[in-house]
Amino acid sequence: MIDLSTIPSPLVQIVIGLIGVLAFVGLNGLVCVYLERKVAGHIQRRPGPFEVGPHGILQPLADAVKLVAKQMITPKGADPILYWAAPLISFAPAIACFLPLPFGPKLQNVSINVGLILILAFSSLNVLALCLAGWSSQNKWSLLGAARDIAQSVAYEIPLLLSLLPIILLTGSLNLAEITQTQGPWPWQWLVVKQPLAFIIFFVCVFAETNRAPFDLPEAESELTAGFHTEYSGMGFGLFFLAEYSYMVVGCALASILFLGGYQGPVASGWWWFLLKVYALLLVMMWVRWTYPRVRFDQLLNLAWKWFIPLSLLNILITALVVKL
Amino acid sequence: MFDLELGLDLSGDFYTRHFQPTPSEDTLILNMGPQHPSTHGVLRVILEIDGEYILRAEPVLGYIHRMQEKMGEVKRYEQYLPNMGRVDYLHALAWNWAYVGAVERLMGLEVPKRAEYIRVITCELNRINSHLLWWGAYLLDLGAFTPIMYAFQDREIVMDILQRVSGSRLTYCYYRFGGVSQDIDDIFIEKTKEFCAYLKPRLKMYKDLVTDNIILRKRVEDIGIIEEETLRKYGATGPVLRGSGIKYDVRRKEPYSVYSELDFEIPTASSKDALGRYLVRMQEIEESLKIIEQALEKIPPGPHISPQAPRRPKPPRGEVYFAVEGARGEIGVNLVSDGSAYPYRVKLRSPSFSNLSMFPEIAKGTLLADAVSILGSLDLVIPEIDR
Amino acid sequence: MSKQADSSICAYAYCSHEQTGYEKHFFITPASLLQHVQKLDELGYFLEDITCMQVKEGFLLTYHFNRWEKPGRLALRVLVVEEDKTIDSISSIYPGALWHERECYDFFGIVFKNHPSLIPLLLPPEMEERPLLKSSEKLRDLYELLPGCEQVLHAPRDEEFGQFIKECSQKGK
Amino acid sequence: MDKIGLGVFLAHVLIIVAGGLVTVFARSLVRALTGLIATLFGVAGLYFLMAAPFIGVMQVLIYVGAVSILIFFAIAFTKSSHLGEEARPRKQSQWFFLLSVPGLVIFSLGYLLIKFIPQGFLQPQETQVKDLGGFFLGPYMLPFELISLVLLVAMMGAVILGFEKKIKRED
Repeated sequence: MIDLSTIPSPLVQIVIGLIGVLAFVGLNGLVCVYLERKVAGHIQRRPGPFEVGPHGILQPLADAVKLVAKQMITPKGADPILYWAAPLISFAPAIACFLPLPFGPKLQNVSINVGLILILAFSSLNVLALCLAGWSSQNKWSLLGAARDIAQSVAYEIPLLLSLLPIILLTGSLNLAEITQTQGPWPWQWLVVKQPLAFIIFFVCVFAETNRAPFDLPEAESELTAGFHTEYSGMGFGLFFLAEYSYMVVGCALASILFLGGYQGPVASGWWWFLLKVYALLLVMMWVRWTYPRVRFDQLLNLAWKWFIPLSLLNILITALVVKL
Repeated sequence: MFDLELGLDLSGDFYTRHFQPTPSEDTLILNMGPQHPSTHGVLRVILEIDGEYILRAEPVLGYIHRMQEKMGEVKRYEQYLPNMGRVDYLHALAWNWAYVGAVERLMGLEVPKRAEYIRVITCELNRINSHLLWWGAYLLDLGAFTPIMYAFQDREIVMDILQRVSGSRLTYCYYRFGGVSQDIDDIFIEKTKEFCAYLKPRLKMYKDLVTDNIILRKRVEDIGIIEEETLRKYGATGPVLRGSGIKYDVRRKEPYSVYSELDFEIPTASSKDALGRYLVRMQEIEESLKIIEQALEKIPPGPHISPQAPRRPKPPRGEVYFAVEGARGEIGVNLVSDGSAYPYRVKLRSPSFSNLSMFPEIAKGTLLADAVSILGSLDLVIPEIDR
Repeated sequence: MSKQADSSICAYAYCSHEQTGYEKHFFITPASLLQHVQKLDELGYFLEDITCMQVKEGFLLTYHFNRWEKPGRLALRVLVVEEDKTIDSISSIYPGALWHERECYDFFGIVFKNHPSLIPLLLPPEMEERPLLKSSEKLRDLYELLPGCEQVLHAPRDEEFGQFIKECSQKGK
Repeated sequence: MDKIGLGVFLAHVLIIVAGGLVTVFARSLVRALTGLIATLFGVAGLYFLMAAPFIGVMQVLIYVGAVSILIFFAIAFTKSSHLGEEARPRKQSQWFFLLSVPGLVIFSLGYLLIKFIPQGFLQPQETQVKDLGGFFLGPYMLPFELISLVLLVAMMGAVILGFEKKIKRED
């Protein structure tokens, strides 16, 4: 790992950082695919991939080769420009979301003062990509998937933002590195102890925002065949897939920075603690996916509007009172 | 293709054009199937939806139609027997039994006691298999991936047991006119007893893990309520009927074979919803285990096939109806013989056919996700509907 | 072995469940079908299925009814002649008959009057032929198949059914 | 550094103008919306260039992430025939109105801006988020609250419209 702060020009720093992020995103995609399949396999009492390489470790590579080699089909009657722009719009902001993340004490690409909001803003672009994909596919299932996605994302963005406000109130900063530093290395110094409710609401909202089961309604395969990406083949689908895993990592990274002390940990703080926390949370997401049935659409929205929003507002009120008094 | 004057969409095939609704701005015609993950095979449902609310649902059948009834007329009685395993591939032995039973009734053929018990054991094992698969597939419809893997693990044991006696794993052709094709042995009995002991704690686990899960409960409670009147008018049978609290089971109401000698309950649920049908099926697995255990105790020695059993039956003239309780409901075979080696007419009464015909009525006004849940709770096997 | 060949069990209303699977048979006229089905509906029967069979005399339609409370499979039989292959649809009373009737229309070409959408159910819509029709050398007489009922052609036994309904209502179902 | 700044500025202007042209001339409404989103993005980039990252990020979050999604919702779920009135070629008078009114606005605004150019900084200075918050709750309290009132009214209107639809379905 290079100490990024030693590189003089900020522009060069950003370029190197971008390359690093791209490499991380690609590698993370492979690791996540492997993890997901292994987790699913072990939860379902089967070994998971086992043929390609030792313990199937090369399986994600084989998957990637398959996806790249597949023919890219544009459905008849679809809008070709928007149809192929959608996966790119889905994937590109995911890269931007990695820029302000402090991976380690000196391992941060852009130390921006509004890092938290930046991530939230760019991750909200995913909705747009999903809508475009659903609309331009000229497929009714895709359209229904897009409609569900809009309602779901708009509903869950509110409690997601509201659940983060208490953190901002407590730390007085939007800079992710600063927020990390206000917490100590030991678990009882982490913000999750002060804000358990906010953590739960935030983590559930991450499930909904990344369309993970049990909130995977936009692509509910037993209802909408495959929702918004029904028509996509090859790398078009691959990019959506990669974007989904990237957003999952971003969500888990935010959760670990804001609530679990980021790169700080007992004994030796550093990027290893950060990755450990992120992947632990990712495993929880996979565990949930392979365990629960899918909720219904109105139940999902009821959960957001009737429970999470009032609860997070209450949480803000209490936090504000405690902070000021 | 869009006819502006009539406001009708002229694209699509015969059925989409035929089911074209009152033209409206807000509704959308949606083709669910024939290749759709939750129609389990090749069922197609044309839906007219407003948002995600279903205004009208119309199943379109025939994608796996094989004209089984015509085949029955052009094949000899014993030649037609293997077809029965293909009508309902999940509860093949019940169809075996229905056809064999009809021919036996037509000929007045006595079946040895041992054969009857073997039939009961194997048929109930097959029923457990069918219900387990339904359980997994239904949860798959509701978005839970894992249970189907557990169900398949259990099914594997049953299939091994049945393979031992019948030679096949899915589309069995095990029963013969006047008995069964092969006697069971000690290993079969031992393995079946082991399976019964193995499945009971598993069922307990499934209850804790899946049935009591709040998300599942919310997805099935008060979904797809079917009233008694609807059930009667459409002729629904099986767990769909019992899930609405009606205690009708062919094994009890019209006892065939040795079921009258066995002690078992007919589980019913009064909630009338998808949960009721779910619970009825889960309890039926337990009852089937009870039946198997009793039958294994009571099974008498003797021949496994009647010595008078003809290899090529030539039943006398006449007509019979033989009903059997399948995993999905009442299976009926209506045979008409003209005294030759070929049946004059074979009519197969399939329970899924009647159960599915209710779907347009119960799906009306529900959400798309609930329609999937309802469709799953009816436990359809499409080859049985199309025949 | 052939207990039935010489008997006339099935020609009359009551027949042995052990031997045929039916409790009762009724031959009725096509014109009275609807009112009889209506009565069965009032008695709480459910429709098991509708089947059809081609014989020399025409088409024998059989409506199977059963009830939940006790075994009592009942067959209503109607003969439709070749020249006029039409009969009333019972779907207004039993909506479950919709599909059974469409199936009969598919396989035999029998037209059900007042059926809301008599279109092919199982066969492809462009298919013209009716697969279950038999060639003339394969056709059998009704009395060959159901021994002892040659007279039903000329005198369907509506009065038997009336008697049965009367008995049922006297017993209070 | 100034040259880089100029280049970045021109690139943003290019995105904004191109997006605007797509918005006006695209035949498909969704493509037009995509053009609009590109324009909004370009504006957000300009805010970044002016060292106002908070405003820029908010522009992305609110306009791109939320408002345009709602516009998309409105477009995608309104059935419009491609043979409708708006699909016909435009008349001469329509071209005139299309060009004259916006042209008038652009030129008068541009003239006023150049004529009465406000006092500014050549080098951008970053305003802290805390100061922004202070402004909202201090000098600009009334406008801020008024805007939230407008939003509240809009939300209530949406709820009422939604209820009407629901009641109609139940009939």
